Amino acid sequence: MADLKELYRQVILDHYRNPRRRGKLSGPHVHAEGLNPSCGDEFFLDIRVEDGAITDAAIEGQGCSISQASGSMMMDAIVGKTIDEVRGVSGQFKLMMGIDEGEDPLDHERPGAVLGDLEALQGVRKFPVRIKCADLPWTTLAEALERAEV
Amino acid sequence: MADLKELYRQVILDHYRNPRRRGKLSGPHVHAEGLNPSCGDEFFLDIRVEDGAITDAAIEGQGCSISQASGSMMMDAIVGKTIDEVRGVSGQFKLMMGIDEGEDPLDHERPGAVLGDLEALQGVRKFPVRIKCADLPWTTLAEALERAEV
Amino acid sequence: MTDLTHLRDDFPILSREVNGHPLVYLDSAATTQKPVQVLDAVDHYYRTMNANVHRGAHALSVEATDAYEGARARVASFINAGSPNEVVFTRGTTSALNIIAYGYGLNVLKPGDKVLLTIMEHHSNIVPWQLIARHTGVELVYLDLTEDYEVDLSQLDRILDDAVKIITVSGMSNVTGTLGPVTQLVAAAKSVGAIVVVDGAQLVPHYPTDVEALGADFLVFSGHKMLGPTGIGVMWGKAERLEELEPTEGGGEMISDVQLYESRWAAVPQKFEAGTPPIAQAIGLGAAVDYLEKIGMTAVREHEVDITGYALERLADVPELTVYGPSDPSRRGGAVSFELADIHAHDVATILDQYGIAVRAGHHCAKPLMRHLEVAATARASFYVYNTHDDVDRLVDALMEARKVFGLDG
Amino acid sequence: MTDLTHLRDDFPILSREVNGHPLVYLDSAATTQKPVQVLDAVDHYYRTMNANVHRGAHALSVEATDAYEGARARVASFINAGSPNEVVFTRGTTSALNIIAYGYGLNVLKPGDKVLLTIMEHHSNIVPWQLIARHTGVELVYLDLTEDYEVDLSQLDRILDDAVKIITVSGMSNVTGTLGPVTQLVAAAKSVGAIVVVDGAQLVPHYPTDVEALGADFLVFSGHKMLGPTGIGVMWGKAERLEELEPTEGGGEMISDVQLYESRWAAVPQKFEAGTPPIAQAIGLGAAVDYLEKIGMTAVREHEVDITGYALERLADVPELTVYGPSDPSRRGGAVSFELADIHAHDVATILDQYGIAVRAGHHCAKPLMRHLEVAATARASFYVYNTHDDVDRLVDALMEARKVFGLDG
Ligand SMILES: Cc1ncc(COP(=O)(O)O)c(C=O)c1O
Ligand SMILES: Cc1ncc(COP(=O)(O)O)c(C=O)c1O
Repeated sequence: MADLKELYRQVILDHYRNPRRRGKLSGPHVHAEGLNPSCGDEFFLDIRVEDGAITDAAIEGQGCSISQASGSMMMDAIVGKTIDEVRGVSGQFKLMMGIDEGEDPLDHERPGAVLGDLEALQGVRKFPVRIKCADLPWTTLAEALERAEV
Repeated sequence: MADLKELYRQVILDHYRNPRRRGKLSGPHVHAEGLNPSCGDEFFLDIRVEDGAITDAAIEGQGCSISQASGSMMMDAIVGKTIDEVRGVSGQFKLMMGIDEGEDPLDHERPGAVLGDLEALQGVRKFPVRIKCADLPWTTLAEALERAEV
Repeated sequence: MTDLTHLRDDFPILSREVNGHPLVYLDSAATTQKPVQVLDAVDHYYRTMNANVHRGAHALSVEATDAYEGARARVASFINAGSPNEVVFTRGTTSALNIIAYGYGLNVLKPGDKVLLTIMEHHSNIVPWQLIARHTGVELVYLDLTEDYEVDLSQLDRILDDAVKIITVSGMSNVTGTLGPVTQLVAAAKSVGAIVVVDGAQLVPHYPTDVEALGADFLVFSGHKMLGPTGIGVMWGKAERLEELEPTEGGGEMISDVQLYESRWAAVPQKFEAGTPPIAQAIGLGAAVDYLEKIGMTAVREHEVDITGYALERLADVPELTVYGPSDPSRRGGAVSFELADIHAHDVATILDQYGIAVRAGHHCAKPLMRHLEVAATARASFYVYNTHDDVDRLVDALMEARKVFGLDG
Repeated sequence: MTDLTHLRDDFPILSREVNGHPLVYLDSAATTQKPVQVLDAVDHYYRTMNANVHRGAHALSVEATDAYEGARARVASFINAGSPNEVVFTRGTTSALNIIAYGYGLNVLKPGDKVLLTIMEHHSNIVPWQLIARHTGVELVYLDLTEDYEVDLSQLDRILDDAVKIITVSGMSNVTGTLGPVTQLVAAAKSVGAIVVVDGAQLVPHYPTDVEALGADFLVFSGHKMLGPTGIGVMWGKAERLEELEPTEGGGEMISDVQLYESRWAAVPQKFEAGTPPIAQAIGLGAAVDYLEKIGMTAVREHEVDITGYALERLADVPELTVYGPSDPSRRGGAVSFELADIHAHDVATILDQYGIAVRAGHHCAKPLMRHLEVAATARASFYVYNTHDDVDRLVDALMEARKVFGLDG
């Protein structure tokens, strides 16, 4: 089952089992909630935006390995980044997943060079119904950024 | 079209075009209304019951030739008859039409001997959906008799 | 004009006999026949991908969902909807009208508000509003018909005021063939801030329909009257209308969360699709829409104007026959109601049936209109893409026979 | 026990492959597959007698009406109804529950009245009552489940009082397979004069059901979960209940007269069948009922107890697998929900799908129950007449593979 191995790579299972930054933020932050009504996956996100950058973030919720790992990886990819950089990552991610149309941004000679751990989610493309799972944290992030009015 | 000729006999068309006792009764009487919701045929009946007999009757309403002729013929068959006789006619009618199960009561050697003009309605049996039309005045009569508490 | 005769081969039922005669089916306003393309689409669904939709993480469920949502997209493009999300699948026109009536009735309308209808409406566009009136105290107001069987707009100014919240009108009468004055009513509605509901049960199957051009807020129609299966219909609504409309039916699929005492709704259109939807039927409707688009709705309409014109012409030759409906075929649909001498409509239908000709007789679920026309029942011949001039000729011949049966000169 | 393996030949879809493996369909609680007998009945209807029902004076219409009413009679005899008139055709279970909730809710129930439910109900038996509660001020009260996944009746005495007007309960849970305690609730209802509604969506397809023995006032179920088409369901009601229940949907066919401002209803069951009904689908359901009766519902139930027992036995061998539901197969239905180690249900379903095995994952439209069980999602295998021990073996093998994919020892 080559496709399954591609889908459930070790790094995904690691993030699923040991998600980064679980919890809530205290102090000033914006909150957003993502829900996939057809499967029930939930993703709750707190971010703190200061001086045009995401300085802190935390996640809660539950769901499949793909949505939860994607969320955990997102933490690594956005905290400490400027909003512009975050938008860039998000754009690259959506291109990689085929959610937005365009060329695959990944450099296949140098795995991890563009999106880091997130590149492990490539395998999801072969499972179209699961793309929504991988994307859930990112649509939630978009909503949080909108609320933050950045 | 032999079946059609059987269905629309001259005597039926005569009753349809010149129905007996159209109108309403004044003075004491009971009223009943029959409705065939699937086709919209309406049959309104007034009867006067005195000393165990139907001494007067009148009909109104509208509908197809079969229901209207059946009602008009019913007038001839019930006015001036005792309730028991009326019940007898009604029973014979329903046997003839195959509405109630049992042997055909008609004497085919002597047409008209049992039910008079009503026997012209035999042809309706070949048109099962129209049997309801022929029966409408008779179900209305049954309701009127029930109301008259005879 | 495109000749559509070749289409007849797609309809298996048309080669059957009735009472010893080849079937002449003139009851398409009640329900249309189905081409093999539609039957095959339904069968194919059941044989290869049947599963519940929007639910599964398994292949069949994904395929079934794609097919179901694909049908939605096809219907949306057929009526030029802004988005597939504006298309809600319902059980039929009646069901859709009830969703709208209850949705506004139980949640928006107030005592004293008015709903404006026309006297030519089908019971399905009257009774839901009566039920709502009973629960809310809204008032129903009717527009009459003119002598030419057109909706009488001369009274509109008098009737129209701010209390009118909903105007609901048939796009095409199933009795007289009258086209509803949708454009004028949309303009009138705009002036008082009312919404416009179009009962498209007869319109959409027969007339090129573009919801953007139409300008109404809701358009509803039934699959079974446009070559599709029974058990499926459509409620199209403008996106903002569907957002504001509260759902009537509760259940699975229409929620985003259910707590013990309250729930949150799913997004449009799922919000209105409680429970397992008519999946195979939606897919069948998708195939019907494909079939109609292949003919082209302009050709469908042209064929209808032609055959209706021919029918009106031929029927004019039958003595003592009265047609109820506009006389100009280009200003009406193909439902032709008539009365023949003193022969009751049911008797007409029974006699025609003996010649293999299927017409309807009765009040056509439009009793208020029948009262207005002062008839208790009419016979009705109605046409669709598979009907031919030959069908009309056979109708006329049989009507002459009916006269004979009733002792009138032929 | 009767061997049902030969039935598989009747289901065309079962010979298809999914992801390179022969399909193992274990999602029958969501919807069942259809035998050719049902597909043929529907196809035959459309090809030979398609027409609108209860309307025409022409041959097709008569044949269609006979077929439609014949299906009603077959369904009535299948559940041992007192008369075919006690069988109302609806779009499905959800639709039927809404008709009951609105019918009583808008016309009979008063603020302070109570509706008693159980925590294991499907959203379709919760949300309609919530909607009604919003419009009427009735209160919803829930019975819990015991540790053994049975409805907890120990609280019943405390909860039950004269304010309880309706008790509504699932005959069989689509998540845990729990059988609803209908007999006890019917007795309890009698003591306070409440009516009992049974959601038979999972019960009727799987369990011999006799409405007279059941003693409830209403029983509702869906065709698509018992080998029939989508788009059709049944609301059975005791004659006197159907008489007293006000119709919710208004439209054609459900009236005996329509005036401009008020109408009179047709007799039961037409009163509840507004508009053109799902004719072909009812006929398909009739064929499904024939098919089930030919197997015999006792044999259907025996097969289910057998395969559920085998599944529970084999699943017990899979490490770290938790089943949610009663352990005695003779006291439960064949919907088996489970969790496997720390693998999320969707991941389980995706992995099984790669092996051609169709199971469902999620909340199964029963969020209150999921909260009660303290799980966000489960995977669910559910069985029907065409499933075999071999299917269970393939499920178990694939679950062991899932463990490997997630790095757990096989
Ligand atoms: C117990 C139960 N009730 C109600 C329903 C709803 O049935 P439908 O979706 O056919 O309306 C289902 C099926 O999903 C069910 O399992
Ligand atoms: C104008 C019109 N409106 C509504 C309806 C009701 O459609 P349905 O019976 O498919 O719900 C019909 C068809 O009978 C109709 O002709």
